[in-house]
Amino acid sequence: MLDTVVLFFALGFAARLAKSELKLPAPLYEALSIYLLLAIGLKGGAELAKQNVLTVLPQVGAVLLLGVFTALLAFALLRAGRIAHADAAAIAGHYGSVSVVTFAVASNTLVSQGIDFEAVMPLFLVLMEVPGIVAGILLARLLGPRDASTPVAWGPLLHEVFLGKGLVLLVGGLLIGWVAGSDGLAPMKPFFGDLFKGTLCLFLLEMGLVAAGQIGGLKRGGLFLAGFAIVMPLLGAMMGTAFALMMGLSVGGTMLLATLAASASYIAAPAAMRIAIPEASPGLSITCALAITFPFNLLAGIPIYLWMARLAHSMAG
Amino acid sequence: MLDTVVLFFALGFAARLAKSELKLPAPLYEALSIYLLLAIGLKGGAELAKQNVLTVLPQVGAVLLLGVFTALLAFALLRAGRIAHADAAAIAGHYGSVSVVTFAVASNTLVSQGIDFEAVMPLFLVLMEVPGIVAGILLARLLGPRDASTPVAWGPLLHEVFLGKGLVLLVGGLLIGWVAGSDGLAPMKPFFGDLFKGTLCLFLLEMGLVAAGQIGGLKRGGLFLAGFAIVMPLLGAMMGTAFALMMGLSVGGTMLLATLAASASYIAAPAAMRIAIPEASPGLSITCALAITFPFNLLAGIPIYLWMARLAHSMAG
Amino acid sequence: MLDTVVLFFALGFAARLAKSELKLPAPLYEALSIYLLLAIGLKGGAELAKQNVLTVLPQVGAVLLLGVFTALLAFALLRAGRIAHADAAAIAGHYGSVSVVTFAVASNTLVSQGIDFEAVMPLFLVLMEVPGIVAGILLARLLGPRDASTPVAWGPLLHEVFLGKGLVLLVGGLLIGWVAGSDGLAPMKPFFGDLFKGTLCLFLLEMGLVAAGQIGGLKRGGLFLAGFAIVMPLLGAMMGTAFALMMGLSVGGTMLLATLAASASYIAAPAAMRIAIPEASPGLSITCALAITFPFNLLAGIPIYLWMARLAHSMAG
Amino acid sequence: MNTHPIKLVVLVCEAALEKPLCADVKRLGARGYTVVDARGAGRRGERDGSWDEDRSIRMEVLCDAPTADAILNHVQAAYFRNYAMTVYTADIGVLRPEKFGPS
Amino acid sequence: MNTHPIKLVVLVCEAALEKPLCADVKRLGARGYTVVDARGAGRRGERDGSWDEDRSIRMEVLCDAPTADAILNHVQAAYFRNYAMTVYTADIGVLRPEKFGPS
Amino acid sequence: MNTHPIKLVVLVCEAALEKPLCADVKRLGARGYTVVDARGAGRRGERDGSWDEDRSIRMEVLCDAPTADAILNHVQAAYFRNYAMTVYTADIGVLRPEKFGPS
Ligand SMILES: Nc1ncnc2c1ncn2[C@@H]1O[C@H](COP(=O)(O)O)[C@@H](O)[C@H]1O
Ligand SMILES: Nc1ncnc2c1ncn2[C@@H]1O[C@H](COP(=O)(O)O)[C@@H](O)[C@H]1O
Ligand SMILES: Nc1ncnc2c1ncn2[C@@H]1O[C@H](COP(=O)(O)O)[C@@H](O)[C@H]1O
Ligand code: NA
Ligand code: NA
Ligand code: NA
Repeated sequence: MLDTVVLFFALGFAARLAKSELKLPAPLYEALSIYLLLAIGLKGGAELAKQNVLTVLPQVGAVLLLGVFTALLAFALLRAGRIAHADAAAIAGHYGSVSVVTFAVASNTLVSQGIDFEAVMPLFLVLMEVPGIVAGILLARLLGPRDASTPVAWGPLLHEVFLGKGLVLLVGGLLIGWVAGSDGLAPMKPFFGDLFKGTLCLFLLEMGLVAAGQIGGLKRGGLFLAGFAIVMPLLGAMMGTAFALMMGLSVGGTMLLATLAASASYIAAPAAMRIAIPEASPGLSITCALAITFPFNLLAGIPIYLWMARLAHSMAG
Repeated sequence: MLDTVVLFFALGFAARLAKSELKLPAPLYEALSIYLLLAIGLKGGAELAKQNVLTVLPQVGAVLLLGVFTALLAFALLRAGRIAHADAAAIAGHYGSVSVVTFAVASNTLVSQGIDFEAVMPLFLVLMEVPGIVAGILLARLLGPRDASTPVAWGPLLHEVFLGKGLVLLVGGLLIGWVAGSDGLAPMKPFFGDLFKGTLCLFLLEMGLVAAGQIGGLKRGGLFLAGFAIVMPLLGAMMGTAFALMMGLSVGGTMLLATLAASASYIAAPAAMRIAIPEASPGLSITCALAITFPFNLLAGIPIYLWMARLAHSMAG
Repeated sequence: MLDTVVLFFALGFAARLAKSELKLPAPLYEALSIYLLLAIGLKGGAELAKQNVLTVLPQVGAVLLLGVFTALLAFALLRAGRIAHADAAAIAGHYGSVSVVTFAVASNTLVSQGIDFEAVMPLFLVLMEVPGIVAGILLARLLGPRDASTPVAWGPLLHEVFLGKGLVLLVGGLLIGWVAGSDGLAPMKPFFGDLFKGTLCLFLLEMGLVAAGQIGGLKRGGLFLAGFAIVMPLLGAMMGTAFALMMGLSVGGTMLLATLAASASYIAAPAAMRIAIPEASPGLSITCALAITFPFNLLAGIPIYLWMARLAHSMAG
Repeated sequence: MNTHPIKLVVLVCEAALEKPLCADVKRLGARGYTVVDARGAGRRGERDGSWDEDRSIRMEVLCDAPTADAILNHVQAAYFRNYAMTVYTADIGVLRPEKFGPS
Repeated sequence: MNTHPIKLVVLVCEAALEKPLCADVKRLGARGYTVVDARGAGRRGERDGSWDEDRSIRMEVLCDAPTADAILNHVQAAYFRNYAMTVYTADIGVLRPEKFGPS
Repeated sequence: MNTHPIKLVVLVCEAALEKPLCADVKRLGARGYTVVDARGAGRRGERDGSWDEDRSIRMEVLCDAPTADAILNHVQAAYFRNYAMTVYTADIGVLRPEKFGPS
């Protein structure tokens, strides 16, 4: 059964399609995203504090690699479909990175179904934000048409990627949660814990409004891109599942890693890509990531990836 | 005794009269109203889910009629007082519709006094948003001075009315609450439930600031309008009480229907009226609805309507 | 040990120093400060309601005096350091007034350490907002270079000071809390009570961003001002401790009064000073108050003042 | 660098008119517009933007002279009588004049 | 469509000056003004609008030339020395010039 | 009151360009800039400002003619091809012209 939070996405989507006046004020959107990023980081950090972090060090490399691989896979598919080089690289960057809200909905699903997962998952979320984006930029700049007039200014770019709102809040939250531990965070639990789901609802309402507003991009993008935005998450999830098995994750952890690999970023990636690959049409990436892949993951993907994780674990023995 | 929430209205009112700098940022006002509309819808929907909705179908017609009747009554009173045709129609539209926050305060009063009311009341709130507005527009356009140059563009108008922020969030919330039920909403209760009263306080603070800012309009409006803004809610409440008795509502439900009939809209109606009856002075409607009727209902009306409902039930019963 | 809330300040500070993109939208900053001021007022008011307020009347005069004294002390120090007259007066006004958030963190520290304090403390917070500011203005205007062209317009100025956002919300909250009492506020507790610490965290995050942004002012201010911004709170705290002993406050109350005297305003004072002493450079005051004294108080001051209070009480008997 | 002369039309009015105005200027031939939130005061009193009904917008339209004329004519006929509104025009210079020409 | 020449005065300054400036321009004869929130940088450093003391506003006043002069004179005397402020004027065209004439 | 003629350059573009543009105009000689949040529509479709990627800004730069030229040249070369952007210039008058002169 669908989680209630998804209904808010549907409400926003429907309202926008019906051309309703409904609009969340821009500062509210910003406030909600700041809250969600911090809250996810804090919760993850407090969980991590209970663990011996050293044991996960070997997994870190695998997770970083997974981000790069999904970006490469996306790029290969898109070029095979004759998408222009710059556009393919930009879209690949979005799919190489991850969607924080998709992660939130997926872990929420696990919690409400009583399925455990590794405390380290939010750290993986953070780790997977960046490598896919960097891979996308490299694909654009190294393999792209030689265009001497626009060398990449890596300085500002890496700054944008590593010091953007998303990563700073996630990492900051992680560190604070890790230092403070569950006890230190207890007084903030009514705020950062209890309100999480309700805030997620409001954010999904806004995402529905935005996603439906991007539907128009589908015409420009064409059937191939629409197909890509559904096939890619499925392939990404398979890759994520395979990695999870190798890393020895539980069923819940496997499903979450698959979801991360299947999801496409729309907080960190668009801002970075706009500056790094300006010749790519931002509409295409956003339409794929937000208008198709995001709702697909919410509605169909998450249950599929759970089923996938169970299947893989039963097969793997 | 007065409910605490009303004190926040008084604070805002006093601060503005004293020309304080205090001002809520506009996006906060929007965020609070989005929250309140959604929360009321969700709560109502979850209550409805426990019911057989079919049994209320006959009541729906009565409630829609009540909206139209209060608009007609207001219009008749205003024209009797020589208020210009367009102004009378616009004000009638405001009084034919309902005030969501007045409803929230009234139901809050019932809850804190331990008085039950029908689960279907939030649905009635939603139903009563629109008919009064439409009646106001029709009064302006059909009975008004023949002015061939401004035919009503019903398309955009109905769009404005039905797809405005207010109705979309109320109806959307109602549907989500109805689909999800109390169980599905449980994880959002800390957000949409527990925070309701505090958010209402902040909103009432802002309403106090805005209402006091409209006091200046009283001079332009004159004594007749000021009197209207107090008499009309009382008459509306009587009409609402009568309808409630016919519909077989409980004491709590009767009081709420009376409150709905007594209240005047300042979320949905002003926006719609500004487009539909541009020749009406918006200041007049807002001054009546917000600077007089709204505080009157908060301070005096709600207790009166409860007393009225009890009286009517004891007489009827 | 440091309270967790301080880590959020550190995160904001570090993010800004690293030139991160992170920025809280301005309306969110306003919303958070409105919430904090109201919540502190409400809580204080509800505590006061349990008391016989008349017994504190004699203390009121002492507290008002303390504000004036800290302003005079600051002014004397600054003039001794050859800071320009207007700048010295403006900075003195900031230090004569108080920092609401420092108070919040300090009382939070007491609560988590299980140390009681007088219910009347929030009233003292309110009382200490104004006199230091007025003293600063008088110092600028009465002792300043005779400059006939700019007489003080006391009307708008006192309006600004007494009817500014800060005081209206604190006093309004205090009154509402006092009228409603703990019982009347109970339904708002999930909002104004339980969320307090989380909201404080977000506010401190923003304060960290702002404070780090003012670091540049240190260069202009020079070493003397930097030293002042650390010595002044220590001297203020001693003065506050002495006053507290004379007033017969408990250890907790003593520490809070010391903190108030040690803290510098950055909500009420900057706005008032900008209008009242325009020839003072606003950057200097803000750099001292926000970039040095505020973090100093959070990190080192609060524990010191608690130790000071204990020492004083053990010495006093 | 050579800029080409073109008209700037600025409309300051109640926020309720944003949607109709956007449609109007496009219909009358403008190829775009820019809107910012505003507050202010004028003949119809103070509009301090503190709540929905009190907000104003400031819209800028770059267009050729005939389109500017058409916009002025239209808003004068449609909105001047009943709405808080201020309109002015200025002569400015643009690169790429075809971007703002008749559509 | 015939527009009438009139002055536009634009003042960009610290948000703290909003209230005094509104009173000033009215007193000096302007019939209205329009304000938007702004951020920026200038001689007095960066003002990025992230908190109360760092916010700027951009105010527009349409008025006749003598009023424009009076406003320029006043703000120069009252604010230039101590506040972050930038002022410029432009010649623009309006309909209904009486709306902006001496009050 | 005598004002001195100077150039006003207005740039309306995607919010993503705010930081680079601020750096650009300073580098090219401008002594300041003023930015407001905006929404709008143009050749590249509607940008309604409802979320991060959809926001626009409107930047004003007061500067002398050579600096204005340099800014126009630079943004044309650097941004016109790939970004939503509209630029125009106007002749306006300022007090204290040295405040906007070459830095
Ligand atoms: N003289 C003026 N200068 C600048 N803006 C004005 C002026 N008069 C009116 N406005 C703006 O236009 C809006 C509507 O004007 P009005 O129709 O005169 O009430 C006001 O709310 C102001 O924002
Ligand atoms: N050359 C300029 N072009 C555009 N805006 C400017 C310029 N100089 C200053 N400003 C604006 O005016 C404000 C105050 O300027 P200032 O007094 O130079 O610090 C700045 O914060 C900017 O918003
Ligand atoms: N004709 C116009 N008048 C006013 N603003 C415009 C115009 N065309 C474009 N704009 C603004 O410039 C932005 C970028 O334009 P464009 O590159 O044409 O999409 C738009 O989002 C509008 O805010
Ligand atoms: Na991915
Ligand atoms: Na009604
Ligand atoms: Na102090």
